[in-house]
Order: sequence, then structure tokens, then C-alpha cells
Amino acid sequence: MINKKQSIAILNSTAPFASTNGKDALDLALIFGSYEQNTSLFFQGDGVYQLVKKQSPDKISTKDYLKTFAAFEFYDIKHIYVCAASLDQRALSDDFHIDNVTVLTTSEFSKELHARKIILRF
Amino acid sequence: MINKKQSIAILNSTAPFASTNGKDALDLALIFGSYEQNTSLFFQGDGVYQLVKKQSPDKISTKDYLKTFAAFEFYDIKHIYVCAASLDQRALSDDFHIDNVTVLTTSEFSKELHARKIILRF
Amino acid sequence: MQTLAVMVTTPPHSNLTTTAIDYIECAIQKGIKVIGVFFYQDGVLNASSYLSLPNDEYQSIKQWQRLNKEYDLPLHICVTAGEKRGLTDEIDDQTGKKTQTNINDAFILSGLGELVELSSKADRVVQL
Amino acid sequence: MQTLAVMVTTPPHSNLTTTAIDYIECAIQKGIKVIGVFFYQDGVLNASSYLSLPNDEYQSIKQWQRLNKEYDLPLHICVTAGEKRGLTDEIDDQTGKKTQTNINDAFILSGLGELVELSSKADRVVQL
Amino acid sequence: MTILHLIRSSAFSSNDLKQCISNIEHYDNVVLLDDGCYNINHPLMKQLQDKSSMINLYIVKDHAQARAVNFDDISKEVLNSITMTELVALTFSNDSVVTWQ
Amino acid sequence: MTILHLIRSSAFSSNDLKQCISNIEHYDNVVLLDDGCYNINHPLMKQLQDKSSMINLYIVKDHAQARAVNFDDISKEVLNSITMTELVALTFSNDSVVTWQ
Repeated sequence: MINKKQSIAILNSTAPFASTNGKDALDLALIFGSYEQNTSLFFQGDGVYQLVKKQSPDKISTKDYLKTFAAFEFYDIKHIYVCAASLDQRALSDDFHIDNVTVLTTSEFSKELHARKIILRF
Repeated sequence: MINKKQSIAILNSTAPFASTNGKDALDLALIFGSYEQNTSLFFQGDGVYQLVKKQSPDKISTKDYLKTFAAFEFYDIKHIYVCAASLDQRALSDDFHIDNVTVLTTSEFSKELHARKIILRF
Repeated sequence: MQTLAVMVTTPPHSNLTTTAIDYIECAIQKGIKVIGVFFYQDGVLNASSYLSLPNDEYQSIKQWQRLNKEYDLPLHICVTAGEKRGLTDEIDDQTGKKTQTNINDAFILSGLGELVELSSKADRVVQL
Repeated sequence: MQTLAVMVTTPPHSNLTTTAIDYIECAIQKGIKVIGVFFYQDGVLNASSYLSLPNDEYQSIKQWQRLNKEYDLPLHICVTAGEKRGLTDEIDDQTGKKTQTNINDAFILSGLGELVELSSKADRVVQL
Repeated sequence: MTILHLIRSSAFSSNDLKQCISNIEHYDNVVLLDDGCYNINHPLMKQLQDKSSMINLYIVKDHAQARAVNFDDISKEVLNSITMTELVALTFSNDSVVTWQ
Repeated sequence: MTILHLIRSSAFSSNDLKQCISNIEHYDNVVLLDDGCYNINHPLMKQLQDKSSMINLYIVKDHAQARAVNFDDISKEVLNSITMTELVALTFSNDSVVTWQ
């Protein structure tokens, strides 16, 4: 039995397709969410590429696991944070393929991360 | 049958222990050498850590594959090149655990690499 | 008693896995209760029963077996990650029968829910 | 006729492997003779016969099998890299008999010497 | 002897592109593919563009589009978009290939 | 809430250390282990040392010695050498752990 709620941060730092990190992190986030743990997703570094709009994974014969991001609300994922500095460095806008993403300064991002009991990074 | 000699560069860019890249590159170099192909080893980036003296892999329960570097001559490895800039960046000296290593400037290193027909990087 | 859960994502042939084994054993010897190790991503390769590392190299698989036996340490491998890497708990040979597993007996095939359970029980979760 | 040999070091579940497959098929269709693919490091995992990728994901293993069949493309997996990752060509079960392999039939277990041979014959060697 | 450089990783995460650049000579060809497409927006891209008179620089179109990497505002004189078949051709028009991944 | 940061990779090859540094707060603990030991000679080390009044910085001795990484000339007030058992203790004296690998 799951006997207590933990606050979990899943920290994404990898671009979506070359490795399975993004998909593996997503699977973890959904399972923690579905067990009603207090789960938040953090995107930093190349992880922010997972949020970019208008990607076409079909062009490289890859399944669009990013579509599942739309289900975060259903899985009770509490927060989705993205690091503003990581976006800036990559010349990316805050126009994401999902809603309810909170863009945080580096300092705010760090403080939110520090508020979690368990942090898993991919 | 091996019907012609090729010039091969094995380019090492990874530190020795965390991944098997160094060992895998070594195995390739020795087999190419033993088949009398014209084989040279190149060390650049974190690959230069493979040449550092006085390492003690036993402290982390790892087999000292670097010892095998002493057999390069026996396996007919033609040249061992290391990038001077990579050493400098890491505050490393040119005091290596094997002899006959040629330290090259970035430009010389690139020119030697360009002289090879096959380049495999680890 | 302090409790610990560990998630291992590195393969048996990496020295990073040696670090994980070393860390876990130090924790146990220090009196920490390690409630389980969850193998995810390439970490599942540690459970392959046909693994054959050269004799003179560090035998991570034997170390995991030893930790499992000596300290009753639960070793969970993620079933999805395992399937992606050729590890399965039922093999149909020509006869169509369920015959053998290619997963070492010291390891238990588990779902991701197991990690949630470990996380909810442990005082600390460490990814190595 | 121009000849090509390819070394693949990425696992079946990485999109980098999809790129390799795409590249090889484009080469063949362009009239290049691909004399062989040599799987090294994590690339050997492509040969696991118990591999099970989710149905809706890219099935690299089926693509390799297809390339092997349609174009007679030789697929060599490095025996040493395979053993480190649980791939073996003889499995001793309780009876001590050599029974089955966990390597897909489309692949051939080869030594590193095979890569030397491919390298000596090919006009170009590409690592993907 | 010219080298075909295959850049498969993001310079925001790894040191591969930087190492590649130190090994580029006159007439070499450089291709951005896979996660290498992200480098379009990396500061090191300027170093590559500065070499554009002495090298040819390419990007694999499908790989860039899959990642929503937009290269429209880079002049075709600096960056050429290619197909996988054209990448195969480049393999044979250069003397050797290095994969930076 | 304090974090124990485990640095397992070389900043000469990867971006992990840089990302870690942007997530360090007062009273956090930072440990160099595995290939993270190489960071002793990386320019980012200065940023870590500059924070030494607000954080504690450690290196796993066996991991450094295995790699012939010499840290003798760094003051113990800045960098503490520890054993694996001491690393376990740090795991519990901080509130959470992040692994940068």
C-alpha cells in the first residue's frame, strides 16, 4: 500500500527523441500522478525541447509521446515548470504545445525544486 | 581475407571508467593493429584522461585496461597522438603512463586525422 | 531506523554501477534499512541471466546476487524497460510452452507502481 | 560499384538507430553496395530475439530483419559486446545441453575481425 | 583529403560540436542531423558560419522539421537543407567520415 | 529544505555541472564523485568555490585517487574529502538528493 503522499519532482534535462529519457520520465510522472502522489514536472537545459510546439516526430518515424503531455491534468500532475534561462539560451519562445506551463526564473526554478522530497532526473 | 591495408584512426574522446568507450576503442585498435592495418590512436577532449599517469582503478574495483596500452608497440599501433589544447584545458601535463605519445597542436591534430581513410570515434 | 530506496539506471558494464553497489553496501553496513533497489532504463540489464563479463572484470551481477542473499535486499526490475532490452519472464519456444526466464533469480520483475511504493515508504530516494 | 560498411553503436529504442536504418536503406536504393553492418557496444541489443517494443513504436528489429531479407544485408553483432549485454549463442539449461539462442536469426555473431574485414573491403566506413 | 563531419548531438548538452570545429579543414563538409539540428541556435554556430567560405554546411531537413527547428532565416549560401539520400552522396564525395555523437 | 547534489559527470564533456550550479541554494551540499572528480580543474569550479561560504563541497576520495585527480592544493575549508560511508550520512543530513549524471 502507498501509505503517504510524497512531493516528487521529475526533472527533464534531455531533448525528446535521441534517447528514451523523455519518455521514461513521462511514464514515471504519470504513474506517480495516478497514485495520487504530489507530482510536478520540471524542464531545464535541453529538456525544454520537449515543450516546443509543432514538432513532427512522424518525419523521423518516431511515436509522438509528447501528445501524452495533454493528459497531465487527467493524471493529476500538479505543476509544470520550465526554466526561462534555458529557453532564452536556445532562442525558444514560451509558446508550448500544452497549457498551464509556468515559466520560472533560474532562482524561482531552484526554489521550487528544493521544495520537493524526491527528485528524479532524466 | 583482408585484401588491402587501410589507414585507421581510433579517436578517443571519453574518460576511462564511467563508460566502456575507452576499453571498446582499445579492443578495436588492437584488432586493427594485429591484422596489420595502418592504425593510429588519437586522444582529444576527455579522452586524454586515458593517458594520465598514476591512476588506480583498483580503488573503484575496476580492471586496469589502461595497462594494455603498454602493448601498443607489440600490436603494431603506428602512432599515438594527443591534443595539446585538451591537455591544457584540463591542467594535465604531458607525463603519460606510456611512451611514444606525440603531443600535437589542435591544427596538427586535425591534419593527422584528415590523413586517415577510416575514423571511428568513442 | 532510517530507510532508503535506490533507483539504478546504469548498465552492469559501467563503473557507475560499481559506485551504486558500493553505496548501497555502505548504507546497509551503516545500519540504514535499504527497502529496495529499482532498476530502470539500462539498469535492467543488470538482471540478465545470460550476462557474461570477462572473468577479470568486476562482476556486478555477482555483487547484486550477494547483496540480495546476504541482506535480503529486494531487487526490482522495471518490466517495460526490460522488454525494450530483451528481458522477459516467459519465453515461448517452438512448443508454445512457457519455459524459462532470461532474468536472474535474484531479481523480481515489477511495474513502475513498485517504485511509487518504495518512494512512499523510504526516507530518502537516491538515483544512481 | 561503390561499397559501404556501417558500424551501429546505438540501441533499438533510440531514434539514432532509426536514422541508421534510414541511411542504410537510402544507400542501397541509390545503388551503393552495403557490404555489411557491424553492431558494437549497445548496438548489439538490436539483435535480441526477445526484444519487445510497444506496438505503436518504431519496430527497429523488424526493419533490420526486412533489410536483411530484402537486400541480403549481412548483420554482424560483436560477440564480446553481446556477452556483456546478455546475448549468447549457446544457453545451458539444467540438462547442460546447448538449446537455443536469444539472438535473432537475421544476425550473425562475429568477432571484431569481421569489422577489420569489412573496413578493408569498403570504400567508406560510417559509424552511426 | 576531406572529412564529412556528422554532428548528431546538441552543443547545449555536450562538447562534441566544439571538438568537431577544432578538426575542420578547408573543403570539409559538416552535416547537422538528429539532435545536432538544435545547434542552429547555439553560439558555436557562428564559428561554423564564419567558415562557410571554406566548408559546406548542411542540415537534414526531416530531422530539423521533426524537432520544429526553423532554419528559414539562414541563407542557403551558408546552410543547405538535404535529404538522407543526399547525405549518402556526401559520404562518397568526401574521403572519410567522422561521427560526433 | 536542502539538497544533496551528486555530480557524476565531467563538465568538460557535459552540461550537467552548469545546470547543477543554477540549482544550488544556501546550506546545500555538493559532492564530486565518479567522473565528477575531473571538475576540480574545470573553470566552473571557481563558481562552486565562490559559494563555499554558503554550501559544503565534497569529493569522494577513492574516486578521485582512481583517476589520479589531485586535490591536495585545495583548502579543506573549501573541499572536504569523504568516504562512501560519509556520502551515505550526507544523504540523510540533507532533505533530498539530485543526481547530475
